[in-house]
Amino acid sequence: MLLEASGIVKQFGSLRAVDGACLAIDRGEVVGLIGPNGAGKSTFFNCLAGEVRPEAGRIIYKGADITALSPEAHARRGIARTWQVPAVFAEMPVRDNVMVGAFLRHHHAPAARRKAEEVIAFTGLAQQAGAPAGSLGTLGRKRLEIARALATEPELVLLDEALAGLNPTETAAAIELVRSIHAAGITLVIVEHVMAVILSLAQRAVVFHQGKVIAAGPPAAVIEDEAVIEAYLGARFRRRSA
Amino acid sequence: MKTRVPLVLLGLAALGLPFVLHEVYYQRVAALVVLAAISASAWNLVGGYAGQVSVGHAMFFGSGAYGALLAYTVLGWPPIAGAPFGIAAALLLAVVVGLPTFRLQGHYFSMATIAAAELIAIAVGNWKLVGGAAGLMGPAAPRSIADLSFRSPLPYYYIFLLVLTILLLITARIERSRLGFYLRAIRGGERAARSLGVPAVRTKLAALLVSAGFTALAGSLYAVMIGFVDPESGLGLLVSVQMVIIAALGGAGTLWGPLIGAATLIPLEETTNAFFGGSGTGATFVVYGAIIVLISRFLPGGIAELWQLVRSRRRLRAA
Amino acid sequence: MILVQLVADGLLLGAVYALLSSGLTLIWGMMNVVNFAHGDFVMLAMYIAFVAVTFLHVGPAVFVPLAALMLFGLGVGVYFALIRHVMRGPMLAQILSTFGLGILLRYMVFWVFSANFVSLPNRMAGGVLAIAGLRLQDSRLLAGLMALLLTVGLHLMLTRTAFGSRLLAVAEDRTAAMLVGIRPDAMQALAWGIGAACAGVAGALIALFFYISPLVGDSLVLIAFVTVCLGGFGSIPGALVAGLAIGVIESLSAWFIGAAWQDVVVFALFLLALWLRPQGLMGKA
Amino acid sequence: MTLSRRTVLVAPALALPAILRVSAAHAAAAVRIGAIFPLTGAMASAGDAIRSGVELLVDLINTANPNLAPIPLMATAGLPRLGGAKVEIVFADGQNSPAVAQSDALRLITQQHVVALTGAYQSGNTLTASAVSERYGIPFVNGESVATNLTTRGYKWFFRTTPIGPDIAKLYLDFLASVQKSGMKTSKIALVHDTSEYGVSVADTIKKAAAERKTPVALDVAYTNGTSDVSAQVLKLKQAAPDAAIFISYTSDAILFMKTMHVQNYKPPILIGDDSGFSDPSFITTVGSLAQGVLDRSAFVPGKPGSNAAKINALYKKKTGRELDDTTARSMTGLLVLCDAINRAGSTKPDAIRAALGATDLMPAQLFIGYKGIKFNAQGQNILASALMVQLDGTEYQAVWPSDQASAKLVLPFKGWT
Repeated sequence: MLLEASGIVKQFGSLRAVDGACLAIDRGEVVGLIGPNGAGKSTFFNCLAGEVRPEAGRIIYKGADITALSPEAHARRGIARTWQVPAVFAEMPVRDNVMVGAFLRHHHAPAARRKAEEVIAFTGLAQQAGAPAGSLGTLGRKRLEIARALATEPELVLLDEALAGLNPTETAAAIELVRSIHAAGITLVIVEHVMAVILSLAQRAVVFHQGKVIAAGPPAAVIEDEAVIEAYLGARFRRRSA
Repeated sequence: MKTRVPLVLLGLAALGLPFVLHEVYYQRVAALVVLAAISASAWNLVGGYAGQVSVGHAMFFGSGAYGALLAYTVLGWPPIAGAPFGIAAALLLAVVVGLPTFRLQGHYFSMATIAAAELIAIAVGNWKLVGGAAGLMGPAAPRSIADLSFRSPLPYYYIFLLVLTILLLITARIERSRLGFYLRAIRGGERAARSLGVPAVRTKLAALLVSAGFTALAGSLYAVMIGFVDPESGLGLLVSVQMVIIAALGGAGTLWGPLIGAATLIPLEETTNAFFGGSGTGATFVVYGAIIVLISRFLPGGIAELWQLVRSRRRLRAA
Repeated sequence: MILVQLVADGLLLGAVYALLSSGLTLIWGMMNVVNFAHGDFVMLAMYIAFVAVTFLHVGPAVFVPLAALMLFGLGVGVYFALIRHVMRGPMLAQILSTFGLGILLRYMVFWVFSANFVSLPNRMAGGVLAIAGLRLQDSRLLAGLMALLLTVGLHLMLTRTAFGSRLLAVAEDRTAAMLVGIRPDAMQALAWGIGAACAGVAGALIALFFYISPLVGDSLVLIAFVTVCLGGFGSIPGALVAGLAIGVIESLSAWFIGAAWQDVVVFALFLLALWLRPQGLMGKA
Repeated sequence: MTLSRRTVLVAPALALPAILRVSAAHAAAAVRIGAIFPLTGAMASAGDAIRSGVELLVDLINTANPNLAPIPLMATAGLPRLGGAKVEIVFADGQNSPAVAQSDALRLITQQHVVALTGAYQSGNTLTASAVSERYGIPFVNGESVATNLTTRGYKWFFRTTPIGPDIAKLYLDFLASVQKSGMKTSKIALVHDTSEYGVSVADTIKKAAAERKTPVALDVAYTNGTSDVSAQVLKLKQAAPDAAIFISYTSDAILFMKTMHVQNYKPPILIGDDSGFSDPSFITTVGSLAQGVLDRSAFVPGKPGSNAAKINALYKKKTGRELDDTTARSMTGLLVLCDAINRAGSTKPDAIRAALGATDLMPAQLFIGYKGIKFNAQGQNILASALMVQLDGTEYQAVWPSDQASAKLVLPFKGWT
């Protein structure tokens, strides 16, 4: 067991965004978090990343309680994330963006630079390495986010809609990238709207509804689940597959 | 290393400048340029690289200035011997003020730093033990060379130049190190930076400590040269604003920006004051204000942007 | 009794702060731009009032709208000539430009009117309303009333009108607003115009009971910045509440602790408040 | 590339001397004196008034004005002992900054080659500017800064003509004692002052002197200069109901106090303003109608028609449209003493001017200000400096105490507004 979250509760004002959600992730898994807008999957995701501190529940990572730790402590322990709206450092060159991540494990600039170059090559950003991150397009920014996260040499990467807003060709390329990350032995949690992505990438899908996990299992099985279809997937999935 | 040549030339020009400017008044202006460049460069670490726009750096400057002159008035020491006290006080202030305010974002941080600095300025103005509103005076006449009281501005110029060089070397070092990358990452987006393992508060505090220390040293040097400090000239809002303006005008978050800003703004201030000051019309500040507006309008990234424009245009032509 | 008078004076002073802050917080909230020239906008309005009274012999019924109108024009002009361009730059460029603009305005007035203090004739300050031992100056009551009206008016404009929702849409997301057919430039220019017009109303009213000089903005505006920040940037009701609170705190601390320390009390409480609520009293998190 | 980087950095600094040299045009044979005053910033209103006064005085020195004959240098054109050389004033703006005032002093001495300096209004500015003149051995005559430590620095080249703190405290306490003798109670004194160097230092000397006379100050109200409201301060006065209130305030606050006292309908029986804010002509034009009968410490009163002071005041009024205020008159007196010394020295050599300054001995009749004369002690302080109490009647201050110098009768209690 790499990570185990149990009984997570997070309240925003009168809205209970996450209401006792549980999730366990094994080393080497690719887990997809799905659910309609407002189902609480993003808040849950942010709890896993340390960005949001839950009011109740525990998150155990590699045997240690990380529930109350800061985002930077999560990064140090090997949990990296990307952002739904890309949060690249626009004024810095692509290479320097990645170096910020690389500095986590390599304290000296030359080593960090070597690590960054390696990750940049792996993510296919070599062409743009010297350009300011602000000049990148959507795909470039998403790649850069992933590259930055990988540069921290994580064991677990949390991808927040890393593929949203891409066209079909770009999506295919991005799926390839995620596959190769998984192939490199990194555990992945993906929040995604696009079901095709979950179907082709995830080994297990976890469905959120009203702050709770209502179903979990192989994606193909989950989407057949009557409860899931009724609660949420029905209309949307039919429209997408049509 | 092709960048070494201009650096050496710049260094030589700085060392030789007084031989070109052989009139003492220009030498004084040169010394004031270097002094302003020190405090603006120090501010730049926090305000420029880390993007935390402090408008309260006068509290550190004032610590240094008061430290120096208190050492003289209370202990009878040469003022410069009080610099370590001033720096120590500034470091303490940096921790006390920095830790709670660093959790504020953007303009809230700026306003909080203004309030903290004003609070200190008023308190010092009402506090007789540190001179109160009347301020503190340096030695009326030099007792020994250690008082650093010179008729010529040249010794000050070279002392300031030495400090500035050290600060620029440290800044250049930081710029290329992990700390420098982390500072720029925080400017680029604090949440994203933290998710990459950047310890935001500790990083900002580290930058603030270096910044506060050098700002205090600039304050001590100011007090030694001017021989007087009062709450307004040492701790006033304009002292902070001057640092912000100089760094922003030259190019915040760049190594040379504050220096360019100081080399532009201080001679501009002195020239307009020399030309128009006596007229009593306020033309000094009409010109001064107009130039600041024009630069911000056409070069929002500071004068350093001009250099980048030239460079990119040249690259275009080469391509 | 003294206490009641102190609180009343504090509330009237607080209303002045709220009045000064209304335009500032609008611009701040709509565009995330700090207008460091705001105090000088107020100063300009005071001189407009002075010139109108001295040369045209008119009363507040004329010079308050006049100042609002002229400042509106100035605000729109400043937006197109300056702010539109610096907004694309970093936050520092905005500080630099409005700070420079403030100096420029201040010393242009200085050039024309000299540094001397002037004042509207004392009769313009109106009488004194004496009720139950309380003594309140008519012109200050008028300023307080206008502060309330402006606050309510601006708040309603932002929350209840189509124009307000367009303004907020631009503030939220410029590109998205453009996609639904809103012209951000026109909206933001109007925001600047309205913000400056608020400074115009504030200046013209304050001129009734305050002195006028080219540097008068300095003594008024720092607390206005604190007010806006304490209220939460962009929160118009917040500025009113914060202004009134600061006014009462100043008045009471001047009495109980000493006027020399009243600003220390205000700044200290302000820092404490920010520490507890980093987004201001009524700001959005 | 190397060229452009260097140019960007160094060009502004190199261009400076070329720009500045243009301004250093020399006028032949004139005696140049540097005058540093705050011509911009928060103190500019005072600096502006002084500037006009200095210009007037220099005009009078440079032309023959026999009708002002008792005043030195008036009857002749220019400085007679220097072959009628004209006096030329080079103004500099000290702003509100001791560092700027110091730069000004250096620039005036080394670039404009002034033979002496005067100024610089704020005590801090005077302190730093005179430190430069001391290092360069150039005489510096100050006519208006009151900080005591200016003349305790052991400086050889610094002279001051104005009365300072202890003189002022003595004046007030003597005045109040004499009023008490006439039957009005004056034992309960309130001090209202700002927390500037000026406000605090004058308040402290008064407090000390009052304590020594066993009539300690009953109420001490300190506030910050440039405040936006003084209601609480006025309420404090109103509640304490002192016999006499002494205000040590700059112009903006003085105006605000009068307006607020009017609103609160509070009039202390004796209201004394300590010069500065209350002497500013702006004070009279803005709130004069609310301050009828306010007493002011002043060394200058226009006095009876035909007196030196009345004539100078008339000339000033003709030039500026305003009454000559005390601070300006004190600054003018400092400059007059300096010009007189240069003339007596018969030379522009610093040592000669300094010797002549040291030997200064002017009689009251030679002045247009109410000093008992001008005579410097070893520290450079004028030991004959003094002031009187004046009272506002209409738009003019009249001398009311001491009675031998009075031009009008003291009217008490304070009338304020009608």
